Amino acid sequence: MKVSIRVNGVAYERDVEPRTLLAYFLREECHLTGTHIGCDTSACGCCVVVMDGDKAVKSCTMFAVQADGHEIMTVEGLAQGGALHPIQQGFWDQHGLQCGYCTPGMMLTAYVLLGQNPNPSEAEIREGLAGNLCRCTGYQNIVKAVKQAAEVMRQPAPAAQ
Amino acid sequence: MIPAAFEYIRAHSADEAFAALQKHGAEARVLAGGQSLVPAMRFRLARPAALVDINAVRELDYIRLDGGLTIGATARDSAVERAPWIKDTTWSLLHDVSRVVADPVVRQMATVVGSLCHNDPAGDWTTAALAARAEVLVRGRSGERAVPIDEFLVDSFTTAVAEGEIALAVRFPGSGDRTAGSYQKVERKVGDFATAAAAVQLTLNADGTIKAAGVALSAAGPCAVRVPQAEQRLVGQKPTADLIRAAAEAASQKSEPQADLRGSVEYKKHLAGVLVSRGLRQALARLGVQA
Amino acid sequence: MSIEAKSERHALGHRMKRKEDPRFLQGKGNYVDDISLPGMLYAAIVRSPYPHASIKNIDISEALKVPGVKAVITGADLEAAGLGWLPTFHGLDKQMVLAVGKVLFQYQEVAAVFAETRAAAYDGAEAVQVEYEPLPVVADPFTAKKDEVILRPDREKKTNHIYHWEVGDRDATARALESSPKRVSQRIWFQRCHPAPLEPCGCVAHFDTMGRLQFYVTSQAPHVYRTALAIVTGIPEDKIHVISPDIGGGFGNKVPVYPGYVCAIVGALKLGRPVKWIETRTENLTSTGFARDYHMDVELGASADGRLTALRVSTAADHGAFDAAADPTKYPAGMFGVVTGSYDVPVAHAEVDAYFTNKAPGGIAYRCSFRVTEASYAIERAMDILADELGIDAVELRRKNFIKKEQFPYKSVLGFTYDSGDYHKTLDLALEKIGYKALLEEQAEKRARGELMGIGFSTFTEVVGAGPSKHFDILGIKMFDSAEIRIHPTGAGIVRAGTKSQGQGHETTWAQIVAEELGLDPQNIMVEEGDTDTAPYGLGTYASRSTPVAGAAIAIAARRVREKAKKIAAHLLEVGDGDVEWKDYKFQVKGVPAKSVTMKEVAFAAYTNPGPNEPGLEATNYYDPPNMTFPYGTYIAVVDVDRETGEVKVRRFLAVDDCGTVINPLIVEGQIHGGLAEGFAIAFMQEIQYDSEGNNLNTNFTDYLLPTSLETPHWETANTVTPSPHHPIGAKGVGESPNVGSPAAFVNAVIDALSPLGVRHIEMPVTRDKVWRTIRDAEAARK
Amino acid sequence: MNLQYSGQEQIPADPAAVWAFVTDPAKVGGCLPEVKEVTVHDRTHFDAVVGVGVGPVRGKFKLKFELQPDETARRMNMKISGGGLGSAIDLTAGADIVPAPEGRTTLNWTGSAVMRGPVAAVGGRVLDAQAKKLIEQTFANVRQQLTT
Repeated sequence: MKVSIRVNGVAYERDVEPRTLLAYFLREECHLTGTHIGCDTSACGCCVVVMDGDKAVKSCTMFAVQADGHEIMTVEGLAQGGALHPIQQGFWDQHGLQCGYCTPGMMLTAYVLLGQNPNPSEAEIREGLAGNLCRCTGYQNIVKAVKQAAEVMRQPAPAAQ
Repeated sequence: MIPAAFEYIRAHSADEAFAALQKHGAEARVLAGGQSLVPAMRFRLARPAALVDINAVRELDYIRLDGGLTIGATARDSAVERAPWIKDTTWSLLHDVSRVVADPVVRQMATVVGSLCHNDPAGDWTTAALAARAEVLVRGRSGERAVPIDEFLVDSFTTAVAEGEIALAVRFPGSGDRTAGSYQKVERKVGDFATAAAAVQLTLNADGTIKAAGVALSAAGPCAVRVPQAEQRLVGQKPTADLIRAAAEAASQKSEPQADLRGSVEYKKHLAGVLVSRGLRQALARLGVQA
Repeated sequence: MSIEAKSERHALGHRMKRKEDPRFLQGKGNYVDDISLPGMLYAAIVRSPYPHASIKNIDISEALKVPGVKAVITGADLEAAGLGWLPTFHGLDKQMVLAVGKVLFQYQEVAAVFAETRAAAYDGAEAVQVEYEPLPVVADPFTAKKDEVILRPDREKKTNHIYHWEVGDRDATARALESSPKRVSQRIWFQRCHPAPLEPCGCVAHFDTMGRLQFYVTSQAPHVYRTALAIVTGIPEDKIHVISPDIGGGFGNKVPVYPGYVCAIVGALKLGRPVKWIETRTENLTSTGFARDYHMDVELGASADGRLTALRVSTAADHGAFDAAADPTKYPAGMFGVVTGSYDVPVAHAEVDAYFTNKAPGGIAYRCSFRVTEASYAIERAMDILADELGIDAVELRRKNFIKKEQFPYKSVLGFTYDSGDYHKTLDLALEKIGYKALLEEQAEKRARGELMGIGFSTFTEVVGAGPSKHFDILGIKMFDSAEIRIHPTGAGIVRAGTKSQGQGHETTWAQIVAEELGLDPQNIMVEEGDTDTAPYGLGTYASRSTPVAGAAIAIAARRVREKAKKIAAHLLEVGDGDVEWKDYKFQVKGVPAKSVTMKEVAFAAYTNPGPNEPGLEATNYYDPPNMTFPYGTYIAVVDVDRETGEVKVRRFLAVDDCGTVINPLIVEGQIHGGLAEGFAIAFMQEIQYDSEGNNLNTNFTDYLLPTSLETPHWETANTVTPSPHHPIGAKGVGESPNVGSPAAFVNAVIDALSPLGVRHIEMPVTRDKVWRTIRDAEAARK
Repeated sequence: MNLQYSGQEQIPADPAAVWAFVTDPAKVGGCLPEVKEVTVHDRTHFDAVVGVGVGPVRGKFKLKFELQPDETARRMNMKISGGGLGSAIDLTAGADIVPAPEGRTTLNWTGSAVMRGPVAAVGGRVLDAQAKKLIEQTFANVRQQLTT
C-alpha cells in the first residue's frame, strides 16, 4: 500500500505491506536508525517518536499505514541549526544516558511532556517518563536532564543578531 | 515479532467503517488505539484478516460535555486526562482512571472506547464505566443503540458488539454536583494491568445521605464486576465508618479473582475490600465529607 | 555542529562529560540492528513449546513454500556439518545449537529459517511443523538430584548432577558450629532473574569477497568470540573478523555465544548472502543467559557477645539444560568463596552442587563478578538474622566483626587476599549521612503506633577484576587484558583496548587515564574497542574487570610511551635521559623548571626529530593482574510498609561506595545509580518463574518487570577512597557494586520493618502479595 | 498452566444410545465447537482442526484425539493433544454414562488442560476460557445431537 509520511520535515513516499510497523518503516525505509526496538508489548518505549508535533507514540505498536499523511519527528530531528536541542544538551550535561539505547525514546517523550508542561516538578517528570524504560541510569540523571532542559527552554529565545 | 499479513482498510467516516465491518464480518477487527490489539498481533495470537482503521474518522474524535459526558471512539485516554474540566469533582473517577490506565505514552494512542471493547478482565475503563453506569453507543444493522454497560460487558474479551458492528462512543451520565468518585488501583508497576482495582461513584443528597452509589471491581472475575450488595447497602444511608466497612466486606465477598503472577486469590479478594473502602473515603473527602 | 566539548583538564577525578554521548544523543549510535548489508537475509528461529520432549518429526516443506523463504536448517543439518554443538565458555559442557532428538527446555532452538524479509522469516518459522512426544519435566534442582529422569544422556556420567565444588575446612567448620553458643541457619534463595538489556542480542554474518567471515555481534567479549567461533566452525581464526558495535546494555547477557549466532553464520555460508538475526524480547528472556538461581543453606555461629565463630554455606544451583555459566574454568561457582564478606570469620566452608533442569541454560554474572551477588546477599542477609537472634543492633554486629583496617592485606579463610579497605570509616560516614540516630527514634515512635518502618543495611565486599593468570581462564585463555596506545605527531592519539563498553563510558575514562599519564588533552585521545582486527586481544567487559585489568594495561602502556618520550625529551633538551624528569604534566630538566618540553612537543619530535631514538611514539601492554580488587560499601535503605496492601515504599536509599581511585565521578555516580535500580528491581519485582509443567511464565516485559522512573527510588550517594595497592592507578572497579550490595539492603529493611511481628526472612522478589501474606501469617501465629 | 473443569449433561436418550454415540469418533468429532475438519483413522483415533477465538485471539488448533472406552464401567476417557498459535495443548476429558429415570441418561464429565508456550504466557486468561469452552461445548453438543 502506498503511503506518504513526512519525517523530520522530509516526505517519504513508499509502498509498504500494511503489517509494516512504523518503527521498521523509519529504520529501514527512511534509514533513521535512532528509533530503537526493545520489546513486543508496547512496554519499553525505545521506539517512541513524536506524531503531529504533540503526541508521543510507540512506533512499534503502530503500523506505518496509520502514519500515512502524518508528520513524524524522530531523534534525528531534534537538533536544529547545528545545535543540540536543550533536551539533548541536558542529557549530555547531566549524564542522562549510558548505553544510549533508550535515550531517543526517552528524549522524545520528554519533548512532548515539556510541550504540555514547561515547568514540571520532579514528581511530574517521573510520572511523565513512566512509559519509557531505562536499564542503565536509574533514572535520576534523566530527571535532572529534563529539569535542566525545561529551565533552558523557559528562557526567552535570544534576539537574532 | 511481525504480525501475520492482513488487509488494511482506512475508514474516513463511521459509515465507511461500518460498511467495511459488514463486508468482512468476523474476520475483521476495528483498529483504534491498537495498544492491546497490535501486541497481540505481533505475537500472532490475534490474526485478523482485515483491520478497519478508524483513526481518520474525525467525527468520532470528540469528548462532549452534554449534561453527561460522551467520548467518541477515537478520543484518546490522554485527551480525557488533559480535558480542562476533568478536574471537576463530578468527573474525579474518570480523572483518576485517566492517570493510571496503561502508561503515559500508551495513553496518547489508547482510546477509552477501544479499551471497553477489548474488555480485559483487569481493565480500568470497563470498571469505571460500571461504577458510573455508562452506556455504549453501538451501531448495528438496525441502526444505533445505546447498550447499558452491564449488558455490554458479556465475558472475558467479549462484548455486546456483534460481528460487523462497531462501538461509536461511550456516554457517562451527568449527575450534577454533589457527585464524586475515586479509582483505586494496585499495580506491580506503571503500565501493568490491575492486580486489583476498585471504582467508586457517589452522589449525595442535600441532607448528606447517599443518593446514588456505584461500586465496581477490576480483576475480580471474567470481566469487570459490579457489587450491587455494596451499592444497595450505601444508598439512602449517611456515610459512616461502619457503612464503608460493610460495603468493603461485600466487595471482598463478591470478588472472584484468578491467581496469577500479580497475586493470589486471597490477596486479591482482600484488596477488593481495602480498595473499595479507600475509594469510598476518597470520594467522600472530595465532597468534603469525612467518614 | 557546535557539539565538540571544549578541552578539559586531564587529571583523574574530573567530572568530564562523556565523549561518546553526541552520537547517541543524535540517534547516530551504531547498534547491530542498524547494520544493513546489500542482499542481506533475515533469520528467524523455530522454538519448542515443550520443556522436555522427544522430536518425532520436523516438516519444513510448508515453510519452504512461504514467499521469500530461502532455506530452513535443522539440527540434523548442523550435526551433519559437525556444528551440532557449541562449547560453553565454562568449558565444562557443550550446548545444542539446534535440537537433535529431543528438546530440553521451553523455547529451545529447533530450526532456523532464512528469508528475504523479517516478516517472511517469521511466516516461515510459523509454517515449520514439529511433532513432539512430551517427556517428564524436571523443574527444580531438588527433583533433578533424585536422578529419576536423566536429562543429559549425551554425557558420560548418567546423572543430573553437574559438579561439586567446595572450599574451606569442612570438619573444622562443623566443629566450630557445634560449639558455638549462638547459631542461626536459613535457606536463602536467590531467584532466577535475567539481565534483560533493552537491546536484545543479535548479529549480522557475512562472508566477504575474500571468503572472510565479517561477524557483527552484540558481544561483551569479541576476541573470545573469534576464538570460540574458530574452534566451533573450523574457520581459521585469521579468516574471522568480529566487530562488536555499540551495545545497548549487556549486564552479562552478552557474554555467551548463542545458537542464533551459529545459525546466522551457517545461513550466510549456505546461501552466500549476509544474514541478520535479531532476537525478540521473548527469545531474549526465555533462551539467553539467565542469572542466579542459587538455593543457599546458610549457617552462622557466634559467641554470646556476637563474635562470628564460623560460616557454612551449602548451595544447590539450578543451571538449566546446559551448563552455560560463563565462569572461569577452575571456578565453576565463580567467586562464591567471597561469601565471608566484610567479616573476619575464623573458619568457614562453602560448597555448591549444580544440577541440570528443563530450564533455559545460563548462570551468567548479571552485573556482578561471577556469583558474587549470591554470596554477598547470603552473608548480608544472614548477619541480620544473627543480629535478631542475638538481640543486638545489626550495625553493631557488623562493626564488631569487620575486618580491621590494619588487617589488610587480609587473607580470608576461603582463600582470597583482600587488597585494601577501611570498612569502619565507610560505615561511619554512611550512618552520619543518613542520620541513623534520628531514624531509630522515628522508628521507635512509629512502632509504638503500630506502623511498620524498616532500616536495612548491607556492608558488602565484592571481588572483581578477574584475573591473575595462575587462577583464571576462559576456554583456556588467561584472563589478562590489553591496551595499545599510539600518539600522533600533533599530540593527539588513539588507545585501543581488549574490553568493550556497553555504556560504561570507556571512550571517556580510557582517554582520561591516558591524558593523566601523558599530559595530553583527553578530547583528542580516541578510544577504540570491539574490533578484533585492530584491538589487541582482550577478554572483554564483564565482572567489573575493565578498570582493574584493562584500565591498568592502559596506564602501564601510557607509562611505556612516557619512557620512550623521555628519551626524545632529553634529546630536545640536550641533556642526558637521567637529567630529565616528568613533572606537572611535562618533561623538565631536573631542578630547572624553565627548561621543559610538553608531551605535545615531544610527540611532534618523535616523527620529525627523534634524534638517536627510534622514530614513532607508541606502546602496548598485556596486563596480568597480580591480584583481584575488592571494592566495598555501606548501603542503607529506609522503607515504610503498608499493612493493608503489603506495599513497600523505599523512602530513602544511601550508597556509600569505596572503589579506590575514582577516574570520573560523574560516570561512577551514574554506574551506581544504574546498579541500584537493577538491585531494586531484583529485590522487589524480577523473577524468571517456571511452573511445575516447565512453562516459563515471564516471557516479555509485561510479566518480567523493569521498574519505571515512578517506582525507582531517589538515590543518595557518597564515597570514601581507599586505593588498591597493586593497581597502577589504585582503581578497583565499581559498575557492579550497587547491584551486588543493594538487594540485601532492601530485603533487610523490609525484614526490619516486619521484625516486631517476629518475621526473620522473606524470599525475593519481595512482592506486595508476599509481604501481605507474611504479615497476616505472622499476626495469626502470635494470636 | 494447568486447568480443571467439570460439568453434567442430562440427555433424553438411554445409556446404550449415548454410549454408542460417544464411542463413535465421527460423531464425537462432529460435536467439537467450531470444528473445521475431522479425519477418522480408526475406531479410537481421529484428528480434528478446530477454530479458537476469544476476543482478539483467533486461530486454529490441530488436535489428535484418542478415545479410551471402558465398556464395563460405561466410562469414556479422551486424550487430546496438539497445538496451534505456536503453542501446545494437552487435554484429557472423561465422561461417566449414568442411567437416569425414564430411560434418560446423566453424563458426568471432567476435563483438565495443560497449556504450553506463548499462548499460555501471553494469552493465559484467554486460552483458559478457550479450553473450557472446547470441553464444555463438546458435551453440550453431544446432548443436543442426542436430543433432536
